[in-house]
Amino acid sequence: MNLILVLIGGLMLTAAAVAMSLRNIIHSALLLIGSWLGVSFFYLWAGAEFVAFAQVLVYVGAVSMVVLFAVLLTRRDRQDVVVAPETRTRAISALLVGGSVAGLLVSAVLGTPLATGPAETPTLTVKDLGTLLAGPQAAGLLIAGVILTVALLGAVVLAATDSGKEDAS
Amino acid sequence: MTATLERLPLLVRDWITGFFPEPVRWLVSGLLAIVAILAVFGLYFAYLTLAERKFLGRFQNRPGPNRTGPFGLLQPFADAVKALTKEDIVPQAADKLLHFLAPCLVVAFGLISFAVIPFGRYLIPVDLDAAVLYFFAAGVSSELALFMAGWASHNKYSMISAMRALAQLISYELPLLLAVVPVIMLSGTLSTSKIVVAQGGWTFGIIPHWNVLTPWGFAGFFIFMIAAVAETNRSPFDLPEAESELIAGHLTEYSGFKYALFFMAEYFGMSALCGLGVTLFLGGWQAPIDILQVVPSYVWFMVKLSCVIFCLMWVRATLLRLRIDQLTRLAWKFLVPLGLINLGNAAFWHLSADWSGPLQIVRWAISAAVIVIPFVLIGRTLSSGLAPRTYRYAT
Amino acid sequence: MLGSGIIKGLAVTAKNFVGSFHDPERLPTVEYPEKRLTLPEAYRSFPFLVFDGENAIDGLRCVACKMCENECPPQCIYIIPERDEKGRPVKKPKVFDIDLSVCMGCQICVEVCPFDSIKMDQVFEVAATNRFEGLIAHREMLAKSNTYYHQIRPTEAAEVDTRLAEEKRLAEEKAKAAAAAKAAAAAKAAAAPKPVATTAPASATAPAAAPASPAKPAVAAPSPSPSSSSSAAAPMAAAPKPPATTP
Amino acid sequence: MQSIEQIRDLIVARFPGAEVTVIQNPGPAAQHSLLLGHAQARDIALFLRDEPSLKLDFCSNATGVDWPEKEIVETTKVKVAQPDGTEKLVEQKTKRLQPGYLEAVYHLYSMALKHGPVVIRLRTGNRTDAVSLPSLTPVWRSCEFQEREIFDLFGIVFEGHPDLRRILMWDEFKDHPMRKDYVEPDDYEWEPTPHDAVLTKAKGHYPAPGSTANAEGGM
Amino acid sequence: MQNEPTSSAPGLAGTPANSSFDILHSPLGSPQQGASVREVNDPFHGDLLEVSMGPHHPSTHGVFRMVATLDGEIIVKLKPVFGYLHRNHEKLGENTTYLASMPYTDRLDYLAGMTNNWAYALAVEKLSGQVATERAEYVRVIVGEMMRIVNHCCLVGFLFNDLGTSFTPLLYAFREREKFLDLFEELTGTRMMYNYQRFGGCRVDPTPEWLAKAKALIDGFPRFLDEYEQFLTGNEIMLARTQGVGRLSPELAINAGITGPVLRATGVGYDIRKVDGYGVYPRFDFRVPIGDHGDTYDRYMMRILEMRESVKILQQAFRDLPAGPIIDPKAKNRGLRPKAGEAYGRIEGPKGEIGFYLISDGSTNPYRYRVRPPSFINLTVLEDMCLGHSVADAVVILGSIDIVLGEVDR
Repeated sequence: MNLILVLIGGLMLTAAAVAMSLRNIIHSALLLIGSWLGVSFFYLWAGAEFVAFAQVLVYVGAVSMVVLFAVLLTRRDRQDVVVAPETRTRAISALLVGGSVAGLLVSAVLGTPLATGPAETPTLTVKDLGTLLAGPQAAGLLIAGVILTVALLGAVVLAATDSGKEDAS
Repeated sequence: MTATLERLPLLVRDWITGFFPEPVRWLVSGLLAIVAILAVFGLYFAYLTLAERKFLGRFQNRPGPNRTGPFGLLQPFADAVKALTKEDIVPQAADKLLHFLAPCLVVAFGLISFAVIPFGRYLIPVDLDAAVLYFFAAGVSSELALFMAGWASHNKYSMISAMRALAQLISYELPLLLAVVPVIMLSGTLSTSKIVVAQGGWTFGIIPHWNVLTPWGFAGFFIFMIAAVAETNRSPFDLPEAESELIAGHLTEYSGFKYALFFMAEYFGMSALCGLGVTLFLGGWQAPIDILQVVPSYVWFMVKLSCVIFCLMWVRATLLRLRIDQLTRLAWKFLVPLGLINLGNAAFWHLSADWSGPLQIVRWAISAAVIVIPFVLIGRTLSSGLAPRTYRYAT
Repeated sequence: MLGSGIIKGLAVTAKNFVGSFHDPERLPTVEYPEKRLTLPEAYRSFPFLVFDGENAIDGLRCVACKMCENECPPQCIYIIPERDEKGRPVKKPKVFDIDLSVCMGCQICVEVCPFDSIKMDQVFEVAATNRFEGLIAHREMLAKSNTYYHQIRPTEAAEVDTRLAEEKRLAEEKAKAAAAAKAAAAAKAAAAPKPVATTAPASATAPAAAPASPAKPAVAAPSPSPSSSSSAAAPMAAAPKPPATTP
Repeated sequence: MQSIEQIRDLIVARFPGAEVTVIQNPGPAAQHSLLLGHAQARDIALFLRDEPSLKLDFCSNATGVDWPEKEIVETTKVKVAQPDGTEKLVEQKTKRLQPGYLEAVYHLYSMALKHGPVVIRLRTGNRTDAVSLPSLTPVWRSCEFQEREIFDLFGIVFEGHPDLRRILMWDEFKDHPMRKDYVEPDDYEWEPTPHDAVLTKAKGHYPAPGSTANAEGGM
Repeated sequence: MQNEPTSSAPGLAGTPANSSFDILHSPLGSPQQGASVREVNDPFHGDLLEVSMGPHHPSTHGVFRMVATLDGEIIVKLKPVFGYLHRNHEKLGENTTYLASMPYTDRLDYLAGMTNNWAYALAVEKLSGQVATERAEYVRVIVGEMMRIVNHCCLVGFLFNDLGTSFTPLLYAFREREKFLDLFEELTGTRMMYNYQRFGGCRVDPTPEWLAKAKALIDGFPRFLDEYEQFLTGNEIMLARTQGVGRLSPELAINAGITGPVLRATGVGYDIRKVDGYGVYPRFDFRVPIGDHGDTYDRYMMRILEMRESVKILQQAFRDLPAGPIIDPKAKNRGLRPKAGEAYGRIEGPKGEIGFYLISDGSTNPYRYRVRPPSFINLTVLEDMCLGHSVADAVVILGSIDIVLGEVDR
């Protein structure tokens, strides 16, 4: 059974790695979307259909569009492609941050008891999920909603004021 | 007799899987389901193109294609041969990989969404618990493929139209979902087969319990169909490949069979969306009248699907095209508010389910009023300055 | 109410859809090769030369007067008159070419032809394999019999024939009158030696030269009175010729 | 609608020094015209447009006309003393070379008072170098395209025209096709239309491709 | 959405005074009149996109090119380019006789051949002093008004095609147009290239059967118009796409020499049939519809109302058609040598004022043969109407002006 797990894990990792190394941004964005699909396959393998389809709907549908639009609309100026001279100092700080994050993750993974085989997850129907979300988890749901709307409104205001400011000059 | 007819597809499947050893049997039945869908809907797509051209012709007082074969019946195969033999030109500047991948993905995602639509009482390829969510997950990713087509051809026109297509699809994703949520709320499940079962039963034997016959259901179906037309880039909303402005939109750089693939994907997407519409609102494979249950259920599904698609063709033959800003304004300022109000309306309908006797009429009246009044008000504000004018004559 | 205009529009297209199955008015298509529209009599496509009697070339009415060649707007007619052995032009075209790729079928040539020798045909399926040689219609291709003319335009052909017959009758009367006058003059010459005979033949030949001078009344005008019978005195060109309006 | 003479008097009254002459139109249509000098042409046009009694606010038609040099032969009867002393009337032909010029004719109508046409003409110095005229586009915008067409086909340069470019011919085209002395370029595509004049001209360019039956028959 | 644009009366500098409108704040879809071209390449707006629509473009009614400079979807500059169909019709006119030019006039505005013939015949009659017979004048009004109905049918069909319907309104309009063309074929011999008018009358006298058929067709025509109006005039999408689009102010229209339905849509009631009263028009009572806003919807309604007025004129003309010769027996057509002089004759064609300016020097060929083409001059204001609109609107505005390239390029 864990053959499929390895397969899905491998798919996701290779997609992410290749995405990082490509020069063509659109190709790397699409590979990133491929790795998100890998995550949804993982959920399917784990038997959580609802989360898998939600993952596809949210990430592959909406977030990928945002990423692609962002890639399209930013204008590539010439100067920031050239590698600036003080890269050495950047390299050190990059290593430092990378190392600490890796350490944190590894300790978290090792800390949790990992059940080897697929545990018999309770067959949750969508109705139970709904009652769970509306009942005990309602607070978390509402907070997430509020944060998202704030982010949305902030983006709109930022875009609008930007044009206003440009007008004044 | 009707029972055997009803179970006929199952009998055939069991007979075929009988030839194979036990462990491989589930694989064979899965493959058989895929082959069945491809065969039925492949042929349905072929004759849909012919039906569209003939009906469009009849709307325009002309006979439509009748030269290839009797009454033009071989026209789809002639089109297929033509598409196959046409040279497949890939522009030199294009992004070869994406240019090739885009049509395949568009058709693939179009086909995947057939997996959850219940064609008959026993005919459902995959009975998923979160079927409707699966359907929209497949639908959304076809937008991604459309963007890849527009971007890969590296051509100014197809880039503009790819952006337009995305704006249109995203802005109509919301009304589509808002129209579907009341159905899920009322039938309490995301699984399409259970939704169709929930619409079973007839009052006095002749009025079926379809969702469309309730005020919130009718409004939901109205919003769903407008959003479905926009989602499949058909007539009043066929902006991406509006020939009067941007030649053929994101399809400009495609030719030969790749162009036919896009064409096929559009029809598959339309059939799938209309199939979902029939399942959610028109009672899927339920027979309209009790005594008519003698006819097998999958026939009813096909009849209803064909009627809905005929209405799409009827709309295509009549209506003008909207401009991109009017299109998005219609989505955000008209369909989304109506969808939200309809959600509230469905909630009221659900809560007032146990009203009895005369209260039923009050329940109907309130529910209808809750949806009609905002429709008229928003309609009037949107089309404030627009009205046919009266003209004077020179002295 | 938003949408009422759209619903009315849908109603109209539905009416047309249903109508197209039973109401011929809603399905005017004529499927060309199998069923054909009956061409109205006045229909015109390209010109053709009319000949009387059996022999196509000798029976041609055309006298190679080149009037149509000069008047043709796109200059697509080309005539070379026949010459007998002594080099004098004979009243027959040796070469009569019309370049069908240039001709626009405007029937100006029919209008200006004083001898009703060129009329408009009703054949429109003119296809050729070679743009140059194939579309130049020579005399043999253009010549068609008067009976064919009667087939395609019965009323008009009948008028032309009555008018030609009437002119021929007038010409013979004049010839008889001229002959009688000559006989009387000859008798007088026998009595008086005055050389009157020399002028008579001149006048006698004149009417023969213009057997069907342009005395053509406006076609279908209620009173087709030949405005000027072939008065010998008026030279043909200057005759106040009403425009021959045979379409 | 005043007659052309009254309009001329109005103009002369308004612009004392203006050169305005009436050109008679001998034809039965009797649409006489006013010849304006270059100097006040635009002011007179503005006056015609804004004068309350005229209000010619609609310039319907702007046309270019080409008048090349013409040799006018006048036969005058003059008495010539014969050697034997008697007077004898003799027709004497005097050849006079009338200098050529290019002309722009404008037909003006009034949409407000619903009358017209008043025809005004502007003439250039000659046909070679002094070919410029004051443009009337600033007064009537309808002349914008028509003056560009006159420039394209006749070669009259309109000063003050907002965008004087060729409108019908392609920009690199050198000559002005509507002039009387225009010779069409010689890139003649061979087409054996039956007329001998056409054939000879075609033969000049290309040897007839192969022997066509028609060519012999035609000769 | 209906904010009144500042009327751009032409300043002395010749180009229309650009109103104070600034492109930045024009919410997409509420079109303004006249836009200022602002400087380019600022970070937020990106650079202007120059798109050349045509000459081979599905919706430019023939070989006509619009070089449009776009900022996103809004048009900032639009230069029409034509001349692709130029065959120097006027030089041809100078090298052929007066009668031989008549068939060429059919090719000017090939959707309205009869009115071109009539304008040319009128101009030559003015030049040579000939007068048409009574019956001919009535027949000219009959075929002229039938031609106007055919032309407006074509226009309305093409306009809806530009608006994006899949050919349905066009085919309904063409179904009616076919009936008129069949009648013209019975009368003159061809469907579009009539060569029918002569100096002093018409070439063929319509037979009583033809007149009966024409009368039946005209009586049935209003029913088609009612069905068409029910189909489209109230359609909300049509209202949204055309009302307020391509607005034209009356002052600019008069000054730019715009004539025909485009002018009357701006509110100026100038119809040459009423102003000049040529032919026998003063004997008919008909009205001239005028609009108030001068936008695409008004131009569309002008055509529909004009078709209804033409039906009224035709019914009166059929009623009082006198007997008598169809052509003046003394009229001179072949070898016509009018006295030296000039004449400008004009009529109210379906697209506007079509006129012929002829100068004759006594020979058989005219010395100068000039055509006053309404479509060519109506294009002057195409840029003024399109500024501030989107690409989709520019196509619709061009369609509502009703140009035919045979007449624009000559």
